[in-house]
Parts: sequence; structure tokens; C-alpha cells
Amino acid sequence: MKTILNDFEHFAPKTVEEALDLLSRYGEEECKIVAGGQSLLILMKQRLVTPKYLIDIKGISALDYITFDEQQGLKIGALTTHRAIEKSPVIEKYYPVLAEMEQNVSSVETRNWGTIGGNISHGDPSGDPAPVFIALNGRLRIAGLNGERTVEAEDFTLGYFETVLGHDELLTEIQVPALPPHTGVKYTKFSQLQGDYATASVAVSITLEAKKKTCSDVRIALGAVAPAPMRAKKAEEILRGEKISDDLLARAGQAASEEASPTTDAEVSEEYKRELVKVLVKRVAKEAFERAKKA
Amino acid sequence: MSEYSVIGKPIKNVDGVAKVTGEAVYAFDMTLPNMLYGKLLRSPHPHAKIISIDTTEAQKLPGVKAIITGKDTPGGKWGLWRRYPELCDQTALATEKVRYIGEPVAAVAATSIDIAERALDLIQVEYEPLPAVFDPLEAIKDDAPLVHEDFENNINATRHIEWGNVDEAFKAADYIREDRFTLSSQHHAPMEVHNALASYDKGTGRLTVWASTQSPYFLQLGLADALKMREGDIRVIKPHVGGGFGGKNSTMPESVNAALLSKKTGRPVKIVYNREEEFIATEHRTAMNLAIKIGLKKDGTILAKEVKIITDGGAYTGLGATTLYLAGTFITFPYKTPNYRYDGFRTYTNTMWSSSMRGFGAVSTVYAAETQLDRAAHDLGIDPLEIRRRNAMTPGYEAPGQYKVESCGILECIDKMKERVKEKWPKLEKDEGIGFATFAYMSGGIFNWIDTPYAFSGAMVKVNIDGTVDLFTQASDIGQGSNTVAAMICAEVLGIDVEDIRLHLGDTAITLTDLGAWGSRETLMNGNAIKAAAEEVKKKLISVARMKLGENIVYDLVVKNKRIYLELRPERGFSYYDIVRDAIKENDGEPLIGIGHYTPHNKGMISPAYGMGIQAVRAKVDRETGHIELRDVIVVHDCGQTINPLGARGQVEGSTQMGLGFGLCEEILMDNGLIINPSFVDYKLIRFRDMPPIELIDVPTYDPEGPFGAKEAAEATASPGAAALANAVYHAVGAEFDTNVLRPEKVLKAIREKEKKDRAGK
Amino acid sequence: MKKELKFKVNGEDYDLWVEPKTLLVQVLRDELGLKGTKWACDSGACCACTVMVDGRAVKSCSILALQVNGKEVMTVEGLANGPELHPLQQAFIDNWAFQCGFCTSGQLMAAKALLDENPDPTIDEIKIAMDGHLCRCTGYNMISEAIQDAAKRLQAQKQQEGGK
Amino acid sequence: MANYRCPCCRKITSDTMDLARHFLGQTDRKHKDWLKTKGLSYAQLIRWQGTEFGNKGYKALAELLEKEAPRVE
Amino acid sequence: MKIDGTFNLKGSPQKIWDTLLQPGTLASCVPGAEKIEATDDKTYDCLVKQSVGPISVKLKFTVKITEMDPPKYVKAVGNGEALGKLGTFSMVLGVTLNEEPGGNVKVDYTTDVNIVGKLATFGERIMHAKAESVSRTFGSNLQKTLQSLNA
Repeated sequence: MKTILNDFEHFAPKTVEEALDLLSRYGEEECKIVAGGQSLLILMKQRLVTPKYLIDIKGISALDYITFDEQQGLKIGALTTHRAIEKSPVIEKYYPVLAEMEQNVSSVETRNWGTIGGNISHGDPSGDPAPVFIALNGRLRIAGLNGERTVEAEDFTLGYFETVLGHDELLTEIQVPALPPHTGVKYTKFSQLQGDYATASVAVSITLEAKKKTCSDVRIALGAVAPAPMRAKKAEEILRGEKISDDLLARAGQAASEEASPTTDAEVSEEYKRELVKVLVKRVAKEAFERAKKA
Repeated sequence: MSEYSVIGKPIKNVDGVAKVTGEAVYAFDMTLPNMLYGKLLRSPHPHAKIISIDTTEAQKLPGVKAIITGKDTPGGKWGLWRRYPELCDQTALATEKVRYIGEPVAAVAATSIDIAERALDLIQVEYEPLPAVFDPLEAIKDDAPLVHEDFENNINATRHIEWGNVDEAFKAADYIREDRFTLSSQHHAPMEVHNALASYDKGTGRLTVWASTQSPYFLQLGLADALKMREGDIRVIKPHVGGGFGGKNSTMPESVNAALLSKKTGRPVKIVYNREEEFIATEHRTAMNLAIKIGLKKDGTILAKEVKIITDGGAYTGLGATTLYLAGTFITFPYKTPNYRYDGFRTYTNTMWSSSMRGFGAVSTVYAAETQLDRAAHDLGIDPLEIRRRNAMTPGYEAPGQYKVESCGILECIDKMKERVKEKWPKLEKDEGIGFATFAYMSGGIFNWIDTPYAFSGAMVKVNIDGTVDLFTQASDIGQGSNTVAAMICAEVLGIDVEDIRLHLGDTAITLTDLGAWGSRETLMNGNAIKAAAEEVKKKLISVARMKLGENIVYDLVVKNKRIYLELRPERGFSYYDIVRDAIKENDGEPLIGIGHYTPHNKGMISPAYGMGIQAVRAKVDRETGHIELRDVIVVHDCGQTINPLGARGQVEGSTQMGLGFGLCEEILMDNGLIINPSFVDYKLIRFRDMPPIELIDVPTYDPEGPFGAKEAAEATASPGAAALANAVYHAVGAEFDTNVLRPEKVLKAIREKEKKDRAGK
Repeated sequence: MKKELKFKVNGEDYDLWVEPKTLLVQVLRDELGLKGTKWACDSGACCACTVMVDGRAVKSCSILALQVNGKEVMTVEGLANGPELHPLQQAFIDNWAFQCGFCTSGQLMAAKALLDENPDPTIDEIKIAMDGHLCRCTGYNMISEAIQDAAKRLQAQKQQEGGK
Repeated sequence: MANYRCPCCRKITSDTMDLARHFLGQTDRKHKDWLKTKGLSYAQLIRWQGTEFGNKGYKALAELLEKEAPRVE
Repeated sequence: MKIDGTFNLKGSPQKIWDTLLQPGTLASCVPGAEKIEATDDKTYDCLVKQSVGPISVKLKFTVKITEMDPPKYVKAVGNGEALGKLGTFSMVLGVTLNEEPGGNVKVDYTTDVNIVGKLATFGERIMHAKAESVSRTFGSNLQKTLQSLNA
């Protein structure tokens, strides 16, 4: 760890186009994008990342917005801060799970400066927003010099800190469809101390059919237990089309725990992470179910 | 005791305004004109021969003003155990070989931190890695690599205590149990990192150092030994210090190398560690292997205890040898132990060395002793509070040849706790438990390992013509609030306000020697020195007043509320201010000065007085994940006469946080001698949301040795947290632990084991 | 290559030229001499360096100085009104909400941002807002109490002003 | 009363347990080498004394010294 | 840091053994390998690039085979550095081939990596996981190579 950052040239584009243009000019190795910089600046101090050119997009105000309508659903500009999401009345009303999630992302200080797009683009497998957007069936809009594309939230992260973003691309927007009726969503992250990085995290969205008895649709997303946030599709299959019961939820937890592919690290073993997934999926799905019943 | 006008009152921190306005200056904030920035190149190997160091390229970097390696140092060795020169094993820069990852091998001074850091990258060091040893039990083997060639089997220090007849007592016991523990290290993690600014004056050959230190005097001695200079030619100044907790007692390479670089360049040099350096290359709590055997009567009375400790000392001595001594003592507290045997060994290993940390010696041993006691109580069918009560020390209790406990409120503490818990937590939720642990600690140490001929504490009081007071003290306020306590004691004696006192602090050139802030010594030891100094002045004032009154000598005079008057006829007296003026004028203008000092005498081997008490932790365990939720804490303590209840509460809260951290989450993770979590991201500290509320109940006693009856407060309270937490988990779900950091995975495993045992039992 | 940085600190306008690699905390401490803002972890994990930017608490060690171009920064030095302490500062003193004081500036700025947004926070809200702040000395409870105390003082102050 | 002298230095005690305590407190070559010639390892004794209950290290050494240490009047 | 793992391959132990020890195979199967050259029959010079998101590291190292029991067991020792002053490292690698019924060979590997310097302290979590994913990819690459040889 060094005290002082290495020298770099600093660009502060005012538009997405400008930023993309700058990106195209410099090679992947020597050029990095910084938004809030809450992760990147630390890597730079450690000299693990030493860009010659830093494209500082924090000032692109056009990417700072939250909009919602019933048809289009929710749209969040990539440079919206975590704090803005946490405090947004629209999100509070239609997607309270997002506000809940945000409240446990690092510290208020980080949330005040760090951006949602920066967080997702960083591709940290233990990041909080990604599993929630996956559970919410979110899509990510990506801008490139040759036009735009959209990918499913679940396909965005490829592995440890690796995403589908090409070097000359920029994540610009997160889109979340309006929730179907009778849908409950819950996110829980497990860490020994509150506000810490997740040891394991689970987001579940459950939609009940009109009579609120049977689960018509379900999405289960896991964080921190694989190289990238992932869907627990086998666990989903166990619940989909079924009447939710404690026993069924436990089975879903078991399935998810088998689907996950955690690794042992200095703090926790693979077995323990699997155990956590088992317990968390059961509990979180139950809460999502309770919420769906009330929705 | 209620007649005090300052003592026992909630007095606001005398440094408060400076600290809330950002004006308080820490060594970290200091710069001097023309100052250079120093950085240390550190060894990446745990144990390696240094073949060569090539600084040519680094020298060429513009802005680099000096580079030194081991051969450029005067070669002085130093340490805190100066009584035993062979334990003075530290060096400024490694020369022949490196002994831990992070040991400095070269130092650079440059015109900016940036250049200094770049210069480090240009220094080429060739190492020949040597086999290294990290485990203390491996280190003592005959074929283990030697960390210091002169210390065979890597044994750095030993300590043996025995009293009574242990073997006979075990034979007489109804119940015996043995438990083994591996107790981990813990980092002090002070908010202000180690840093020092050194300025050498070529003209006079004198050196001034501003440093983040707990003991300016220790630093002065360390620098003198390291630089082979006279003590008197070194002036150490301690500005505000951003926390120490035992980690800033030793003279560390940053101050020595800043001084060497300043000497070489003729310019002031400042070295500031970054947080990673703070984690890998500053001292930490002593990890240990501990075996404890206890023999009890059926009714829970302790008959005998036998304790074995092998500590992981790391590469150098620091205060780790003291830790070994204190561990052997405090594992008996606060219980009557008629028969006791202790064998302690401190080993050298190829890791950053371990040393003193808040409650050193006690924190780890309390964990072992108090969790064991709960298991014994459970087996014997005795209530955990009752077994503690039955064995509690009483005033005047003596351990033969070791210590004598004068004031002792532990029984009252236990009784108060019992009452309060019943009232506060009448019913527990499922999987919720309450755990208790007692604690005790010294009020300053007696053993003179530093080998100083000076008094342990000294203070000087100068009263000005207008009645204001300049108090000169080397007592080190490192956050614990000793400045406020110092001013309060002085104000109480002279009958004036805290605001009338100006403090002159922590400067070895202008304050009388004090050994510094460790082992909870400032209130009792420095407090006694200040009290004596102020009383000397008071005596002078009284004699002047007496003469003016012309009263017979049998009438006692009181100095209080800025007046000096006859105790029995308060209306007869004078204003304090008038007497001060008269005293100075009548004595031919001689300034009104009092000097006081304190050194404990005839107080045994350990300490003049002991603070103590009991803590309760209420916690809830998640049986499926092993997660522990800290819910509530009660601390009942006896710190003698509390000097400042506000400050004492702050200290109790803070030390409880540290003790709970030791039990819950703080863990230094190591891989082949490398600390792999050297940051606040990966080294887990309790923060706001996980900190439970604490209720503090004071059991006042009066210790004859302490100033106004005061003794240790809130170092002892660092010890019980981990034990009380483990006991709470034990009572909630039956899980037992032989290590201290109760991370969820460990808890879950223990729960499963317990369930398995229960099933097998059925 | 240095770039121009125009911003406001504690109400005063500054126009500086800084290296792009300079962090906000370095400008504040080294260029402007505002050493009340501390720096303690190098990894964005302790919040000792917290200042307010446009009214929000942020970590000055994790922000490039150039990123606050055109913005308004407030540091602990800007909290008191001349010799008169801000109620938060007074409450911190009265409640012994600091010991070594090294994390205090950051705590105060975060507390200020909190009370500006939420004048009457519950203990839980305080804990959430302050959770990023490490304090090795106090055990946090007395800081929470001080913030609640300050909230009361500020409300009383407001009422008094309103009454006038 | 017979006293025991340390086989490696001039220490004299009346009790072999005390002599064992003395012996184990010495870290010089001489004492260790003597132990080796008697088939005992210093490290092993320390290990016993530092991890096992009942003065196991001292007792083993005292037993040996009882046999081997020169007596003095 | 110890990393152990197992993967299964189709083929005979001897064939796998022969393939495994060809520098060409290693170069094509080790993810990110830019150069692997045999300097003698037991020593290989390697240059491997690894990246974790924004971080990329070039590792330059030499691997020496220290024990061999064809076609069952091989032990190698590696030493090298991460370019850019990020640190040096050494590793001990052991690979055991076990023939299993059905023409399968179970490959067990154990590595003990000792990293010295900056790289080591960077998120042990990530390093560990990355190493596992690299070995997994190596296994599947090797499988592909074997298949192509069969074909």
C-alpha cells in the first residue's frame, strides 16, 4: 500500500459520447474509468492498478436519474449514487427492497459518493446490488461507440471482477420492470458484522398467482458464493408452480446450496458458505413469500 | 468523601475544545520548515540472510536526500527490558538477517513522500531465505531454526511461580478439570498510525523528536540506546496522541530512523507508517498456548490451580516478557487461590513481535480461567455467580511473595450484578444466554525492568502571582483522559478550578520523568506525584495563612473553594489569591513551586493496587448460522474512588468494545508469517451497529495507596468481554470453545459438536 | 500535469492547481493546512477523513480533489461559529464522546450531515448513519448519545430562533 | 545433610527439584549438552514443563539429577 | 496458501502423462500463458499473464521438476516474480494421476504457493478463488487437448 497515487492524466468528459471517444483512444491496460472511485482508488493506492489515463465520468450529470412508470418500469442512471437510490421516494414506494439493500451497502459516506453503475461494473462477486437486480429481472443498458446493447442483469458479471463490458463500453442505465401483482422481494446478506462485505447473500422474488396460494414465478439470486452473482435455477424449479411450505422452502435451500460454487478462503470454508446458502434461501424466500401475500 | 469539590465530579475533558475543533495537533499533523519525508524498505521474507543491498539507482532519483542501511547505523541495540541487556534486541535496520516480514532494511529521506516511496522500489536487496518458524511449540524444538542465534530453542524469557502445595491440594480436590486453549493475537489498531518527526541540531549535537508515543521517557531511553547518545541530549515531545492501547510503548524503527536520517541530512525528517505498515510491522497482543488445571471442592471452593503458558513472542522482546509475568499473575485474580503453580515461556518466532496490549496478560488468561470456571460450575451444579462469589478475594488478601490486595470490592460487585441481572433481564429468549466474567488489573507495575533510577512518576506545580497554576507532568494522555485527571487532582488539592490550571505535558526537557501510559499507572502513580507536588505548595500557602491569622498551630487550615480558612471556623480565612500573592512577595519573590514524585514501596511484586469487577454479556445465538448477536452488557466495577466518572465511563465503554472484539471478530490472519488481512477492510472491528449498550455500575472503595483512594479503571474491563461472550454462548446453546474469536463458522461447528454429543449421550 | 481546481471550503473560495492524483484529503491538509481532517486507513474503511461535500458526508481519502471542482466543502474547521462552538461540538464535549480525538473530526462531520437531513434521529438511525466510522477508544455509545443530545440542542435553538 | 551440585556449574541446592528449576532456567550450551549426553532433550523438558501438568519437566530432570548430580556436604 | 483440487480426464495415464509434460501442452493449456519453454528436460521458463478484473499481473517464473514417478506422480518447484515490483513467489506443485474404472483418470493436485510482497496481501479471498478457477480452466483445456490428440 502506498500513500500517494501514481501519476496519471485526468479527463473529465461531460457526455457519454465524449467518454466513449476517450476510451477508444487508449488501450485497456493504460486507461481506466472512474466514477465514484470507491473501489478503484484503493486498488490504485495498492499499485495493483496503475492507469496512465483516468477517465473520470463522475461529472456526466445526464446519467444521474431515477424514473419510474408502470409501463417502462424503473430506470436508474448509472451515475446515480447509492444514497440517492436509498432515499428515493419512488424506490421506497415501488421497490422497497432496493432501499433496504442500499442501507447495508458499506457506509453512508461511500453511498454518498459511490455510484450504482460503478458498483455493478466493478463486478465484485460479493457486491450487494447485483443479486437484487437479478432477482428483480433487471436489465443493463450499455453504450458503445457502435451503438447500444442491453443485457440481462444475470448475464452481466462473468467472474471475479470481470463483466461483459468491453473496454470501449460504458454501463449507462439499469432497468427494472414493474413488479407483477402479488410479488414479494427480499434481500438478505450475511456477514458477521453489519454493513460488512457479504459472506453470502440471497435475493428472492416470489410472484403468487391470483389466489395467493401457488407460486407462479420465482427468481433466486445468490451473491458471494460463486465467481459471479448467480441464479439458483434448480431451487427456483422446486418452488415454481407449487404451494409454498416450510418443507418446500427447505428443499429449495438445499438445492441452492448444491448449485452454488463457493471457494474456501482465509476466513470461511466452502462448506460453511454452502450451509449459509441453504439457511438463507429458506429464510429469505419465506420472507419474500410473506411479502407477496401482502402485495 | 462527598466533601471533594472536583474529585468524583463529571468534569469535561480539558482537551475537549481542541479536539472538537480540529485544532488539537498530533505528531501526524506536524511539519517543520525544510522537512524531509522518510520511508522504510521492509523485508518481504520472514527469515532471510541479507546478501547485499544496492541503493545506487535509488540515490540517483532527484529529490532523494539520504539512504541508510544497517551498516550506516551506530549499531545500538535497545529494548524495554533494560535490566537484562540480552533482552535489548531491537535494531534500527536489520544488518545480517531479517527476522520477520516487515522488518526494515533501509531507510530513505526525500523531499516528498511520493519520491521516498518511489526510491524504495529502486533499492535492490538480495536475500537468501532461511527456514522460518511461526509456531511457538515448533520453535522450542531442538531442530527449529533459531531466530536469535544466542537464544537456543528460541526461548526468550521464562517465568515460574509456585505457592502452597499444589500436588497435595489436587489430591484433596473433589473435582479436577483440565482445559487447553489457543489464544490469538489482537491488533491495537489505534486511529493514529505510528509516526515520528526528528530534528537533529548539528551545532549542538542535540536531537528533538515529536512522536506518537505512550511514554516520552521510554522513547528517550530507546533513542539514547539506539543512537548511542546521552539521554540528556535527546528531547522527546509527545503532542496529542491518537490512541496507543499498549502498542506505542516500545521505541520503534520509525523514530530511530527519522533521527538517523535527520542526523545525516541536517534537516528535520518525518516518518509516518501507512495502515498496512501499522498492521504488519507494529506490535500486537501476545498470542499464547495455555493449559489450565483447576481443583475444586464440591462446594466450588478453589483448592489449586496449575497453569502453563507458551507465548508466541515473535522476533523481538518488546514488553512481551512482561506479558508473560502478568499472565501468570492475573489468571489467579480475583479469586483466593491457596495453591498455585505457573510455568510460562516466551518464544521467539519469525513474526512481528507481540507485546503489551490493553489488559496485557489478563485478557487471554481471563478467557481461559473464566470459561473454565463456568464449565466447572456447570458440572458441580453451582450457579456461575455463586461459584465466583465463593472464591472472591477479600480486602487484605495476599498471595505469598507475590502480591497483596488492599482495597477489594469484588464481592460487592458480584452481589450488585446478581441483583441487577435479575431485575434487568428477568426472562431470556430462546437461544439467548447470559455470560459472566470477572476481571482485575493493576494500577501500574512495580517491577523496574526499564532499570530507571528516577522515581516512577514526577510532577511539578508552579503557582503564578495571579493564582493560576502551571502543572508540568509527563503523564501521557493518549486518549484515556489523564490530562483531565491530572488537572482535577491538582485543582482539588489547591481548592481551585480545573480551568485555573494550565498543563505542560509530555516533554522530557521540561517535565519530570514519568514512565508513561501503560498498565493503568497514570491515575495512581502520576496522580500521587501531582498530589504530592500540589500539597507541597499547599503547605507553603497554609504556613503563610497561619502566620497572617496568628492562630495556634492546633487549628487546622483548609484550602478549598479558592479560600484558605480555619476548618472549624470557616469565616476566618483569606482569599486563595491573596495568600498566593503574599506567599510570593513575602518569600522575596521566590516562585511558588512544588515538586512531587511517587515510587511504590513494599507493595509486593506486581502493583500497589488492583481495580476489579464483573461483566455480564447477553447474547443471542443463531443456531443455523452460528451468528452471535451482542445484545446488552452490564459492567460492575470497583476502581476505588472514581476521579472523573465521565472519563471512567468512556474508558469502560472503550475497553469493553476492545474486549468484545477479541472475543467476536478481531483476528490477525497469517500465512507463512505474512499477515494477510492488514487493513480495516479485512481486519474486523466492532462498529456502531454491532456495539451493544453498556450499563456501568460503580462500586466505590477507597484504596489507601491511591490519590484520594483511586486506582485502576477500565484496563481491567478489556479482559472479561471475550470470556463473558463465550460463557453467554455456552449458556445459550451449550457450545464450548478453546479459542477466543467466535466467528460464525466456529460457533456453528461447536453447536453441531454439542448436538452430536447430546445425541450420543441419549 | 496540474489542473485547475476551483472550489469553496468552509465558505471561502479557492483557486488552486493540483496534480490529478491528489486526493481531496491531501489538498485540505497539505495545501490548505486544514489538519483537523485526519487520515487513518488508506483503504476507505474508517471514515476518519469524512468531510461534507455539497452537504453530504463523504470520505476525502477516496475522492480525487478534481472531482470536487465547483463544489462546496465543509471541514471540521468550519463547524464552529467563530469562538462559539457548534451544538454538536459542545454535545461531544459534554458527553465525553471522544477520547484520543483522532476520529472525532470525521464523526462530527458525519453527524452534522445526518442532523441536517434528519433533525431528530433515533439511536438506530444514528448507528446506521455513523456505521462507517471506526473509533477505537469510545465504544461508540457515548458518540450516539452526544448526537442525540446535539439534536435536542439544535431543535431548542431553532425553536428559540423561531420564537424571536 | 547432603547437598547437590549442578553437574554443569557451581550451583548448589539441598533439593533436586530446586536444582532442576535452576537447570532448566539456564539456556547455555553446557547445560544443554550435558542433558543430551544423558539422553534427555532440553526442548522436551521445556515442552513437558510448558504444556503438561504436575511439574513433569522438573520431575524428570530431578530424577536424573538425583542419580547424576555430585553430592557435597 | 494451499490450494488442492481434483479433475477427471478421459484417457490412459501414460498418454496424459506424456501430454502433460510437453511444454507445448502446458503453454496452450495454462490460462494466460504467454511463454512456456523447456530449458532442459526438467526445467521450464514461464511467462504467464493473469488478470482479475482491472488488475492484471505478469508472472515470470521457472519451474523445476524435482520428483517423478511416471506415469503416476510428479512434483515440481516454481520460483518467480510478479513483474512491476508486485512481489515474488515460490510454489510446490504435486500432481498425482490415478486410473479409475471406465477409462477415467483422476488428477489430484496440491499446490502450496508462498507469495512474498504486495500481491499477497491483496484480498486473499480473491487470490484463492482465482487460483482455483485457473486450475479448473487448466483441467478443461487439458481435456480438450487430449481429445484433439485422440481425434
